[in-house]
Amino acid sequence: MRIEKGRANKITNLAEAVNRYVFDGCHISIGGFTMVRNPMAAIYETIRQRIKNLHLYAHSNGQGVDELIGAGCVAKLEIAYGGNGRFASTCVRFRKAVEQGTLPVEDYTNYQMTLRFMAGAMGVPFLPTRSSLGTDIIDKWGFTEAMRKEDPKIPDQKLIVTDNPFNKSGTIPKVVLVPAINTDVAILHVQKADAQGTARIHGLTFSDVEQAKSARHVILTCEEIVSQDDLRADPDQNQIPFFYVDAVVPVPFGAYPTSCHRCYDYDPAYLNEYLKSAQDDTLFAAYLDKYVYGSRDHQAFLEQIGPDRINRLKADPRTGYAVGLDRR
Amino acid sequence: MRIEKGRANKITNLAEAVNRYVFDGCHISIGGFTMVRNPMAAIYETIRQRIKNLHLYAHSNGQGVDELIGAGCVAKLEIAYGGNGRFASTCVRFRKAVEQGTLPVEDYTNYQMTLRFMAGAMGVPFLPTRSSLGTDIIDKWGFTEAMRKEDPKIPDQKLIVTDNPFNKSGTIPKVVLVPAINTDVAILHVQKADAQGTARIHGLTFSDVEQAKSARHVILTCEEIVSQDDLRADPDQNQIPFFYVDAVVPVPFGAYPTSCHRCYDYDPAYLNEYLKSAQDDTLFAAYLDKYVYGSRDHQAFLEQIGPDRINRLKADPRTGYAVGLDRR
Amino acid sequence: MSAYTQRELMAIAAARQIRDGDIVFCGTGISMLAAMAAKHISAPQSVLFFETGAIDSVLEEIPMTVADSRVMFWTSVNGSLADAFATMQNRITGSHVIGILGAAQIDRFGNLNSTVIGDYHKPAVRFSGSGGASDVASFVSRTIIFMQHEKRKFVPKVDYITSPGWIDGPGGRGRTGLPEGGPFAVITNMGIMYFDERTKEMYLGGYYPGISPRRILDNMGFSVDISRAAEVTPPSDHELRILREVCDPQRLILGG
Amino acid sequence: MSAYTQRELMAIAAARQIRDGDIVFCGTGISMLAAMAAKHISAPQSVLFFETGAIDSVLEEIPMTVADSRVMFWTSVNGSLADAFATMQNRITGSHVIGILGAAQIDRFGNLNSTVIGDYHKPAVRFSGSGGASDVASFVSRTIIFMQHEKRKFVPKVDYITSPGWIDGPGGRGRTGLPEGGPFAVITNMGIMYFDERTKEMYLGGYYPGISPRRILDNMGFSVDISRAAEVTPPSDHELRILREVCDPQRLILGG
Repeated sequence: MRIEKGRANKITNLAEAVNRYVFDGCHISIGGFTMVRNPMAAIYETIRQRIKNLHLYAHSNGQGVDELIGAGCVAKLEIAYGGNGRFASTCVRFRKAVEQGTLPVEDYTNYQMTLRFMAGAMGVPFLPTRSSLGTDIIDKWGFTEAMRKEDPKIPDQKLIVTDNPFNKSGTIPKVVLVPAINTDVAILHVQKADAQGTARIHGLTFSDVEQAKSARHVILTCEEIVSQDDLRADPDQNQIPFFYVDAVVPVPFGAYPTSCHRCYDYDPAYLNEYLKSAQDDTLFAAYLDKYVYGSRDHQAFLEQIGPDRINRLKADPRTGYAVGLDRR
Repeated sequence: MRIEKGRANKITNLAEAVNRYVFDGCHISIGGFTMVRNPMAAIYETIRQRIKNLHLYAHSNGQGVDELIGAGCVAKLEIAYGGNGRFASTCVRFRKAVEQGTLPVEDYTNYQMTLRFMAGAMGVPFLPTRSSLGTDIIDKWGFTEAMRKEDPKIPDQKLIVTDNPFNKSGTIPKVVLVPAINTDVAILHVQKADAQGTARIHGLTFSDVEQAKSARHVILTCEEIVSQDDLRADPDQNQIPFFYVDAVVPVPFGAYPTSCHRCYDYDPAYLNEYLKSAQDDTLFAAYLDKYVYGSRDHQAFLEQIGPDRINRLKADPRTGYAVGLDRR
Repeated sequence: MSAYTQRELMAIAAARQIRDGDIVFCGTGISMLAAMAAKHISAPQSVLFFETGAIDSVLEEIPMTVADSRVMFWTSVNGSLADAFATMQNRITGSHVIGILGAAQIDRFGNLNSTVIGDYHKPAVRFSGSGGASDVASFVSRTIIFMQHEKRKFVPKVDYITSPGWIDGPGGRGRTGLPEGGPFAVITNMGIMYFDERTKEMYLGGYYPGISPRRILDNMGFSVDISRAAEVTPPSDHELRILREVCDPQRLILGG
Repeated sequence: MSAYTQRELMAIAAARQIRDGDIVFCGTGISMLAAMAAKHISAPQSVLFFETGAIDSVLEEIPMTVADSRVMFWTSVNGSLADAFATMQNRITGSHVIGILGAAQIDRFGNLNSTVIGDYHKPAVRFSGSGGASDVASFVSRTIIFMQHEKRKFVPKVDYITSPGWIDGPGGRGRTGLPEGGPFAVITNMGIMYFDERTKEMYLGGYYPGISPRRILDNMGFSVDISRAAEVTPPSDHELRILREVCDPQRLILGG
C-alpha cells in the first residue's frame, strides 16, 4: 500500500484504471443510488473492455447495475433494489436476466447491504440489525450451498438469525447478523478529488464511503481535480482519505446520464430512451453499439449526446439541480 | 417527541435545561475529548445544582469527568481513559476516588465506548470488534453481578467474547460484543445550532453525534445560535438533526477552560491551577468554592477569569487555535 | 366540486393519514407525492425523511427518486443510508416515523411482496425487491401501504414476504423478534383498509364515491369485514389545487 | 556533537523506527513528538494519524492532546473516533499502521499495563486506563513502546493486561483471536529492546552511549538476551535541531 496508495500522484486515464483494477470475475461495487451519481463513465468503459463474470454488490444502483447486466458483464448479483426510480419500477435488463434464470441473485435490504459494506470497512465479519425478521429475505437463499462453497470470497451463510445475548430487558429478543463485504474494487464518482485521492462528495453520500473502505482497490472518477490545499483548507468536508484510493480519473460529466449534485441533473430523455431499448434484445444491442461500443470514450459519448442537451442539465447553483427541467 | 423534540423553539437557559433533564441518579454522557470541547458550562451548572449519583459514560473526557467526580456528582463510571492529555497523565480526582474505593469503574477501550454509543444510536443491542481480546479488559469486571442485577439500565454482562459464526476463511476466529449504551441525557457543546436544534460541529466530532443519538434527551450548548437558513444553505456540514434535541442553550465560551475549534483554545493556566488544586482535598474544595459555587453562572465565571486571559485564547482564523499561545 | 383521477384521490387519501409532526419516510412516486401534499395541506410540521439520508427536505420540485438532488435541498442534515436507517431503528426516533410503501402483493395481515411472482428460484415475474421497504416495515411505528385493488394482488398468501406486516396476527411480530408497530392503512384505487386492533386483520374502512364495498370484495382474493366502512370524503378543491399546482405540475407522478 | 537529554535521545531513537510512508498512530506526549520528528527528518511521506479522527495532520505546533485543534489543521479528512479505529481494524489500511504507545508496566512478551498497580478491585495505584491503546495494540501491524527502565516496570507478570503484546509467545495472539502483528520495539531511557522473531521474547537490541547492557539488566525484573546488543548512534546535530527548534520549541514535551 505504501507504493500503491501512498502520496503518489494517482491521476490516470479511465481505460488504464479500469484495465488495471477491474478484471474478469472480480468482486465489485459501484457508488451512487438509482439514477444519481453512478460512475457511468467507468461502467461504460468496463462494458467497452468486455470484462465479464463480475460479482456485483449494490444496494440500489439502478442505472449502472442494469447496464452492466444488459451488457453481459455480471455473473452474480447481491442487491437490495433492482429499480431505477420513476424511470423503471423494476430495471428491465435485470428483470429479464433473472426471469430467464441466467443471473443468480441474492436479495438483501438497503440497510443490510449498507451494513455489509460498513462491516467490511470496519474490519469485522458481521454487523447486527433487526431488519427483515420474519420475512423470506431470511428464509430464501438465492445462492446455492455449492456456489457458496466454491467461492472463498462468499460467506457460507447468507445471514444468521441469533438470540440477543444481552437480552436482559427483553426488549430485543433477536437480531439478524449480516456478513461483511470485502470487494476487489469499488468505483465511485465524486465531485472533487485531489491528485493523491482525497475526495469530497457534495450532497448525500449514500454508502459510497463505506464501499471505498471495504474494497481492496478504489477507482475515483471525479468532475474536477482540485488542489490539495483546496480540500485541506476545510477537511471537515472531505470523506475519503487518500490512502484508500488507487486511481483518480478526471471525467467531467462522468456520472451522465445519472445526476451529480450541484453539477448536473439526470437526463430524462436518455433514461426514457434506454428504458425503451431495454425492452427488446435487438433494440438493446443497437443501443449498446451506438452509445457504448460506438464511443471511443466518455468524451466521444457526450459528443454524441450533444452540448445542447448536456447544457440543459447544468445545475442551478442555489438548488444543486436543473430547476424546471422537463422530466416527462 | 412530537411535542418535546419537534420544531418548537428550544432555546432556553442553562439552569433550566440542566434542572429539567439532568436528575439525581441519571445515566449521562458528555461530549468532547480530554480538554477539548467539553460542555463545561453545563458541567459547572450540574455541580452548582448539586445533582448526585450520576452514572457517567465517557471514552476520554478528561476535564469534564474529573470535575464531576471531584464535586461528588458521580456514583458509577464507565470509561476508557481517565487522563487529560499533557495536563494529567491520570486525572487526579478520578485517581483518588478509585484508589479510595469510592467510585466503581468499568474499564473499556475508546473504540469499545464509541461502538457502545453507536449501538445505542443504531438501536441494536451490541456491536462487534476484535479489540482487547486476550486482555484483562475482557477478564476483569469492575461492576459486580449484584450491581448489574439491580440496575435495569446496565447490561447483565460487561461484554461477550464469541466465535465468529461466519468464520469460513478462518481469518477472524473470534469477536468481542460490546453492549449498547442508552443514556437518559447527553450534553454536548457545539459551535453552531439553530433554535430548533439542528447542529453543526467544526473540526473533529469525536463520538458526540453517536452520543446524541443514543440518549433519550439531548442538551446542546453552543457558541452561537444561527438562523435555520444559515445551517440549511449547506446541510452537508450539519451533523445533528433537530428532532434528536430537547434544549438549545447559547453559551459563548461554553467549553472554557477546554477548547472549541475555530473559536478558542484551552487555557493552560487554568488547567495547571486545577491540577495543583486537585492534588489536595482542601485546596480542591477551595477551588470549587471559588470558581464553581462562587459563580452565579458561566458568565460570572468568565468574569472571574477576566477578559485579558480569555482574549489570549481566541482562535486564529487560519489554524483554528491560538497560535503561539504560551502553553507551559 | 371538480373531477379528479383515481391517482389524485389515492394521493389525497394517503396525505390525510399523516399527522402533523410525523417523521414521514417516503418512497419514490405516489408515496412521496402524498407526503408532499400533506406537508402543504394538513401537516405543515411533518418531516420529510428519505432512506438515502436526507432529513427534513424542502421539496420545491417533486423528486423522481429518493436519491434525487431535489431531496438534498435545504435539509436539516444530509447524511448517508447508514444514518437514515439507524434513525428508523433507533428506539426513540423510530417510534415517531411513519412509512409509506407500495407492493405487488399483500395478505390479510399486511405482509408485502415486492420481490417475485411464483417460485423465488424460478420467478414468473421479478420485481425490484425490498430496497428500504423491509427495513422500514421492520422498524417504524406505522406504515401506510399503496395497492391496486385486484384479486391477484390481495392474496391469501403472498408468494414471497419482502416486508413484514403483522406476520400471522396478534403477537406475530413479537414472536419473530420484530419491534412493535406495523401496517396501519392500505390506500387503494377503490378505498381504504385498516387493521383490526385485536385480530390484526385487514378490514374495509372506507370506499370511494361511486364504489360499493361489494365491488371492492369482488376485487380481493380474500374477504374482509366491511361493516365498519364509510364513504370517503372526496378531495376538496383546495386539496386538488395543492396537489396539481404545487406538488406535481408536470404530472410526473399523477400521470395523464 | 552537542549534549542531549535522555528524553531527546528517546524521541530520536523512536523517530528512527518509523519508515517513510508508514501511517503513524500517535498518542499524547513523546510518541507524538517522535512521529513529528520522523516526519521532518527521515520519513517525510509518513502519515500522522490520531484516534480522534484526524488523518494526515500538519502539525505547525505540538499538540497537548490527540484531540487538540492542532491535529485538525490541514488534514486529509477530519472524521470521528469511529472512523479512526475502523481504519486501524480495517484489514487493508490497518496492516500499514504503526502505533506508538506508553505504559506503566511491560512483560517479556510486550503485554502492557496502563490501568492499575495491585488488585484491579482495590488498586494501590490507578492509571488512566486503555484509552485507544488496547485498540491500537489489538489492530495494527507494528507497535513501538516507550518505557522507563526500572525493575518495577519491566516485570515477569503485569498486574493488569491493558494492551495485548505477543500474549504468551509464539501463536499467542492467534489463540486469543487477535489479528497478526504486535510489539516491534521498546524505547527506554537506557536502550532499545526488540522481540525475537521466533520466541517473541524481548531482547536488548541497543544501549545508549555510556550505558552498559549489564546496567540495563540491573534495571529489569526479568533477564533478556543481550548478545545482539550494539551501541545506539547518538542523535546528530541535525536531528537535535529539528527536535528542539521545529518540533518542541516551548519544550512542552521535552521538558527542562
